[in-house]
Amino acid sequence: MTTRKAATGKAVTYREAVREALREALVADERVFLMGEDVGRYGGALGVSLGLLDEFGPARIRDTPLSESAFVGAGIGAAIAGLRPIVEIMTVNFSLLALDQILNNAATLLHMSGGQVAVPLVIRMSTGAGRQLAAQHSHSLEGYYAHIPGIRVLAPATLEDARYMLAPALSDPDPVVIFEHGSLYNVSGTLPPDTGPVDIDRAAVRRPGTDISLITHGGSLGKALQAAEQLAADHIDAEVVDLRTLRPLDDATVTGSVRRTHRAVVIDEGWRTCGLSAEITARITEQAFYDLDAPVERVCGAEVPVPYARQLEEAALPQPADIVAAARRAVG
Amino acid sequence: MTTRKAATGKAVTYREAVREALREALVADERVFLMGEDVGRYGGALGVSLGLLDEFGPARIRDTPLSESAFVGAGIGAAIAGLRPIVEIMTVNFSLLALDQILNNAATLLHMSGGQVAVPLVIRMSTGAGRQLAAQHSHSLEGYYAHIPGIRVLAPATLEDARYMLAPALSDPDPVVIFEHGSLYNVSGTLPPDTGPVDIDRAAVRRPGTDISLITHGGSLGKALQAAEQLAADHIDAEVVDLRTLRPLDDATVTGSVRRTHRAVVIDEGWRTCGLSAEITARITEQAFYDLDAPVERVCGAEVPVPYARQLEEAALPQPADIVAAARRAVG
Amino acid sequence: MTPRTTAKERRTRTRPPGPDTGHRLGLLKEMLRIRRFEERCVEMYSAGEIRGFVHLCIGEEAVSVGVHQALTPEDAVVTTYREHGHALARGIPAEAVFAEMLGRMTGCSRGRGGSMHLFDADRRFYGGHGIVAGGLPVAAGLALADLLREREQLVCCLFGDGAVAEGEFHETANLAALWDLPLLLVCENNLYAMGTPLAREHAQVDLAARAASYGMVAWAVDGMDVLAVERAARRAAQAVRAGSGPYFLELRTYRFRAHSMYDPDLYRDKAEIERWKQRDPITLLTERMRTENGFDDTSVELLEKEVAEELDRAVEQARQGGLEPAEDLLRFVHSPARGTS
Amino acid sequence: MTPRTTAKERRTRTRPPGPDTGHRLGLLKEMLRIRRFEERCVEMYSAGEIRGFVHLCIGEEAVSVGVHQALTPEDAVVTTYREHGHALARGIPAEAVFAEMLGRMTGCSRGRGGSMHLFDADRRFYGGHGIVAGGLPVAAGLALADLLREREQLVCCLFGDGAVAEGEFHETANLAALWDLPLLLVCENNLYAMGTPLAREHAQVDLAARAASYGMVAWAVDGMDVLAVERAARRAAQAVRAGSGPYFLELRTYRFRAHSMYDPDLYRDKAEIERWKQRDPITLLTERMRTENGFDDTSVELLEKEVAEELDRAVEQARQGGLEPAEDLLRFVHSPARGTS
Ligand SMILES: Cc1ncc(C[n+]2csc(CCOP(=O)(O)OP(=O)(O)O)c2C)c(N)n1
Ligand SMILES: Cc1ncc(C[n+]2csc(CCOP(=O)(O)OP(=O)(O)O)c2C)c(N)n1
Ligand SMILES: [Mg+2]
Ligand SMILES: [Mg+2]
Repeated sequence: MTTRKAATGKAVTYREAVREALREALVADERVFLMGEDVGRYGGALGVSLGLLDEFGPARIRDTPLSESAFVGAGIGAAIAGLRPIVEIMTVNFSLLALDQILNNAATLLHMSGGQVAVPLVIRMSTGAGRQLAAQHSHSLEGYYAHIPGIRVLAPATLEDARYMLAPALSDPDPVVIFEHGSLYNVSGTLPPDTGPVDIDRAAVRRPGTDISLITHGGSLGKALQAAEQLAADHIDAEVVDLRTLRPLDDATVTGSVRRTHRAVVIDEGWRTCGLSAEITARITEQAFYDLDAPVERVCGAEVPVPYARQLEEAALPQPADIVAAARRAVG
Repeated sequence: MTTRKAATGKAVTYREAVREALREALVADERVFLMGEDVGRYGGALGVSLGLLDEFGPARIRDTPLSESAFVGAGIGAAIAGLRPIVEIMTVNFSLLALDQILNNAATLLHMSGGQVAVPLVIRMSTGAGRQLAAQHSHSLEGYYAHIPGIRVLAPATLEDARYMLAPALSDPDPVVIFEHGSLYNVSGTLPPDTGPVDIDRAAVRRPGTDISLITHGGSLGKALQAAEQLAADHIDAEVVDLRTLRPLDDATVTGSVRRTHRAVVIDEGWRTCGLSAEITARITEQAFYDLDAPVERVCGAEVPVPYARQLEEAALPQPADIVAAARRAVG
Repeated sequence: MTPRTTAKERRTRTRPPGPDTGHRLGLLKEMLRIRRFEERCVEMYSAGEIRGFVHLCIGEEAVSVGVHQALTPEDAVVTTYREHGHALARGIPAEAVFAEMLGRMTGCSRGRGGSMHLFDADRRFYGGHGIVAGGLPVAAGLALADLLREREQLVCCLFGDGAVAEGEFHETANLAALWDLPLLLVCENNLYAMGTPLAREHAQVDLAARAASYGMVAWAVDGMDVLAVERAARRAAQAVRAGSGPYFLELRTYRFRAHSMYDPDLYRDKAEIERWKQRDPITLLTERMRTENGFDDTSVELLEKEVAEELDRAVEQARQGGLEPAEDLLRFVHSPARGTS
Repeated sequence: MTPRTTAKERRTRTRPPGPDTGHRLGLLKEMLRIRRFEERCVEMYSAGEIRGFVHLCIGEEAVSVGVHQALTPEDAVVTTYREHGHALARGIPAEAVFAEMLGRMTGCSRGRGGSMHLFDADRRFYGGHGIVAGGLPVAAGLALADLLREREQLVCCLFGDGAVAEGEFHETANLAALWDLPLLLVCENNLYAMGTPLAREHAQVDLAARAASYGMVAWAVDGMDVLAVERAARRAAQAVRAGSGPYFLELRTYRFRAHSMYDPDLYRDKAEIERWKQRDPITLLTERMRTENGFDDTSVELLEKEVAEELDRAVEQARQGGLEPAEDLLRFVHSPARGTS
C-alpha cells in the first residue's frame, strides 16, 4: 500500500516504519521520550516499540500503569516543561478515559493562558476495526479529535507517512494526535530512501482521476484504491484523495479535486452521524456547491457497536463494493 | 420563549419546569431516583432539584462524590437491575470523565450482549456558554453524544419540552441523554395545562416561514427566532426549526422544511468542524440536493476555547446578527 | 517474583478440611472442566475457528471455582475479558460459550460479543467487559439497586491487578464503602498487567492494604488454593449479605499462559512460570484429595473422561449453531420497544 | 463539624516561635493582602465589573501564604479555580489579577481566563484549573520533567478535599509515588465540596491516611495556623527536593464565604461557620504577635494602610487596561509558529 511502486528502498512494514520514526526522533532530540502502557518491556501492545527499551533505557521508554488520564496529563505537563513527550495510548478505544485531559488541558491551555502555556505533545494511538475485536475494541473516533480546536490530527495511511509524519508532528509547537489504523501495521512495501519530513498541511491525491473523487483516510485508503480499480474496469476514472491531516483539513486539495470531478464519495470507517464524513460532505457542498453534479455520497461504518462475528463485522464496515456502488450512484 | 403565547397556565421558569418534571417522575414511579453531585443538600448546581431532597429523602435524591465515571456507571448498573435512575452530570464540561461509561457501556451493552442487557438510563446535563465562565465551563458537546449509536439525545429548548420530555425519556427502554442549556433556566413563561408527554421523535417548526429554514436547537433557538424577526423586517420570511431530538434526527421535518424554502442556515453553538451542524448540513444536501437554491450556511461557535472576556465570548458565539447575515447570503 | 504467603493464607491452609469428598470432587471437576475447555479454545483458535482476542485463565481456575461457591443465583456477576472460567463456573453451558467464540447465533451473546463479552442475563452474568476497570462502576450500580430494594443479595465484581491503577477502581471503591453497597470486590492478582509486573503498576503492591484504606474489609488469599478461596469468599459473602458494606478479596494467582493469544510472552522469566506451575491449583487439590480423600488415578481418569465427553458434545453442538444474517446487524442497537437508528 | 487536632498539629503548635518578627510581619501582611484583595473582588463582582464564576479563599489564607514560603522561583505551581490567594502569594502582581478578572488584555491571562484561570508562565504558575482534579496529572508531568532533567526543584499542586474522590487523584498519586516524582501534593481540606460535606464525599475522611496508602509521606496540619503550615511545607519541600518522592499535606481549613458568588450557602450550619471564624488565620497570627512580638493596634493599622494603598493602585491600574479586540479572538488557539485553525 505504498504510493511509490519504485523498489529502490528496503522492504519494511508499517510497524517498522513507525518504529524507525520513533528511533530517529529519540536519537535526534534528547528531550523526546516515549511513554505509555507496555511500550517498554512488552514492546508495545502492537509491537511498535519492540527493542526501543534496550536501546534507550527505561527513563525514555517509560512503561506506565493503567492510568490513561494520568499519563496523558503527565505528557501535557512534561511538554509544558519543555520536553517532547510522545504518549502512546494503546488504542483509541481507551482514549476516552483521557479525553478530558486532551480537550480541556492539552488543546486549551495555550489560549486560556493568553498564549503563555504551549503544549508540544504528540499522542499516538491505534484505531479502527477489522480484526473481530468486538464493540469495545473496534472504534474509529477520529471525528471526536478532529472536532477540537487547538490540536492537529494526523492519519498516516502509507509507509512514507508512517515513517515521516512523526518528525513534523514533533516540531509542531502544539498538541498533535496521530491515528495509526490497526490493519496497517503488517502492511509492507518498499520505502524510498529518506525523502525527509512530509508536509503535514496537505492532503494527497493517491490516484489521479477525472470522473469522481473518493475521499478517505487511514485504514480505508486501501479500500478506496481497490474500489477505484474496480470502477476503472467499467470506465469510471476515480480520483482517490487521502486526507492525511484530519485537522486542520486541507480544503484546497479536497475541493480542488471535486471541482475537477464534479462528484464525490466520502469514505470513513467511523460512525456516519456527526462524524468526520459529515464535515467533509458539508465542506464540499459549502465550497463546491455549484460544481457538484450529484449529492456527495457517504460510505461509513454502520451505526452499531461493531460485533464480533465475522459476517456481522464485515457488514458493519465500509467495503470496496459499497464504495463502488456509491460511486455508481453518484455518476448515475 | 414558550411556543404557545396562550396564558391559560401558570407562569414558571425553565428551571421549575424541569423540577416539576422530576417531581412528577419521582411520584409516579418508585423505581425512579435522582443521583449526582450536589443534587440533594445543595439543591443542584443550577438549582434544579432544590427542595426534592426534603420531599423524597436521601435514598432517592442521592448526593454523589466527585466521581463522574463511577456515578454514571452506577446509574448504568442500577438501570440494568430494573431501576429508572436519572443521573445529573452538573455540566457537559465534566461529562468527558464519564464518556467511556456512556459510550462503551450504556450505549453498547444491549447490542454486545445480543439483546439481553438493556439500560433504561436517563442522563441530564447542562450545556453551553454565554455566562463568561471561560474555556473549561462553556462547552457545547452535543455532537459527541449525537454520534453514538444506541442512545437518544434530547435538547429541550422550550418550557413545554423542559416540562414534558422527561416522561417519554424515562419510558424509553434505552439510554437517553438530555441537554439543558444553561442560559434557559431563568427563562420564564406560561405553561399551558398538562398537554401530556411530548413526541420525542419529532423536530418542531417554531415559526413557519417560506423563504429560508433556520435549523437549530437548545440555547440557540431564541437567537434564531430573534433573527427571524429581524429578517421579517426586510421581507425575508424565515421558518425556524427546533431539532429537539438530536439523535435520532428527524430528517422528515428538516428536509420537508428545506424542500419548501429551498434555503437553509444551520445554527449550532458547538464548534463547527465535525459537529452537529456538519451532520445537519450533510443530510440536507444528501436528501434535498435538487431542491436547494444555495449552499447550506452554518453559523456555529468559533473554533476556539471560549474566552472569559465578554467581548471575546460574544465574538465566539453565534449571534442573531450572524444568523441574519448568513440568511441574507443564502437568499442572495 | 515468587508467591508470597500471608498470615491469613497460612491460617486458612492449616484449617481442617471442611468440605467433604463430594464437594471437593465438584471443585476439582469444575477446575478441570475450565482447564480443558480453554485447551480446546487454543486448538480452535489455532485452527482459525475462534478469532479476535482470547484471554485464557489457565492457572487461575481456583479463583473462578472458589469464588462462585459463595454465590447464589440471585447474586450478580461482573467480570473482565478473561472470563471463560467465571462464565462456566456461573453455569453458562459450555456449548453456549463455545458458540459465542465461534460467532454463532446460539452463543451466549448471539455471537456479537465473542470471547471478551460473554453475557447471560438469566444467570445475572453481566459481562465480559473489555475496558479495564470499566465494569466496576456498573457493578456498584447493580449493588445500589439491591441496596435500594433491600434485597439480601450481592454483586460480585472480578477484575485484575492492573485495574486497581485505574481511576474507576478508586471512584468505585470509595462509592461502595461510602454507601455500604453489597459489593464483593475480587481482585485476581496474577502479578502482571499484560507485560507490566505489579511493582511497575503500583507504588503500594499490597493491594489488599490499598483497598482497606477505603475503610472496607480486605483480605489477601492464596488464589491457587481453591479451598482457601472458597472459605474466604463464603465468609466475605456472608458479611456482605448481612449488610457489612463491600469486601475486597485479593486472590494471589498466576496465569500459566500468555496475556492473550497474540502475546509472545517475552517479558516473563521462564523459571518464574515454572515455579508457579508447581502450585497448579488442580494439582494442589488433586494431591490433597489423594492424601485426605482417598483419591487415586482412576478417579482422575474418570473425571477427565466425563469432562472430555461434555466438551466433545459442547463443541459439536456449538459448531451446529447458525450465523446471524447480516441483515440483522442493527438488531439490538435499540430495544425492540423502539426501532433502530 | 469542628476542627479536629492531630498529634502533629499539637506538636507544631507548641513549638517555640521559629521565625522572627519581620518574617511574621511578612506572613501577616500577605494574608491580610489576600483577604482585602478578595473583599475588593466581592465589591467589583457586585458592581458587575467582575463576572463569571468567582471562588473566594477568605478563611484559607494561611494555606496560600504558609505553603508558598517553602517554594522557590524554580518550583512550579498548579492549582484550582480557587486560586487568587495562591496567585498573589506566588508574586503575581495584584493589578494583573484584578485586570484578568476585569477581562483586560493586561490581565495575567490576557483576559481569556478570568478568576478561575490565572496563569503566569514566568513565575511557573500553571493555572488556575476548572476541572476538579484536572490539574493533578499535569503537575505530575511537570515533576516528571524535573526528574528526567535531574533538577533540584519541585512542583506544588494544590487541590481540594473533593478532588480526592476523582479517579485522577488516585492515578496521579500512584504515578507520583511509583516514579518518585518531586511533587508536593497539598490538599486544601475545607470540609466541603460545594454543598457536600467531607463525610458524604469520602468513606475514609482521614485524607492524609488515604494518601499514605500510596506509600508516600502524608501529614495532616492545622491549615488555620500559618506558622504550622509553613513549618510543614518547608520540611516536606526539603525532603521532596532531596529526592524523597512525593509528599502529601492535608491542610485543615475552612472557607468563610460560600463556594462561589453564585452559591446561596444553604447547606452549612451558621454556628459551624462562626466556630471556624474563631480560628481566623489572620486573627490567630495577630493575637500571637501581640503576645510574642509586641505587636499592637497601630502596627495593624499600618499594615492595613499599606495594603489598602497597594490595592487602590492595583484596581486603578487594572481598570486602565485595554480590552482585546474581537478580531484577535483566534489568536493563541495555536502557537504563532503556525497559523490558527
Ligand atoms: C482502559 C484500558 N486500557 C488498556 C487496555 C488494554 N489492556 C487489556 S488487558 C490489559 C492488562 C490488564 O491487566 P489486569 O487488570 O491485571 O488483568 P489481567 O489481564 O492480568 O487478567 C490491558 C493494558 C484496556 N483493555 N482498557
Ligand atoms: C470534574 C468536575 N466535576 C464537577 C465540577 C463542579 N465543581 C466545581 S468546584 C466543585 C467542588 C470541589 O470541591 P473541593 O475539591 O473540595 O474544592 P473547594 O471548592 O472546596 O476548594 C465542584 C463539584 C468541576 N468543576 N469539575
Ligand atoms: Mg493481572
Ligand atoms: Mg473543599
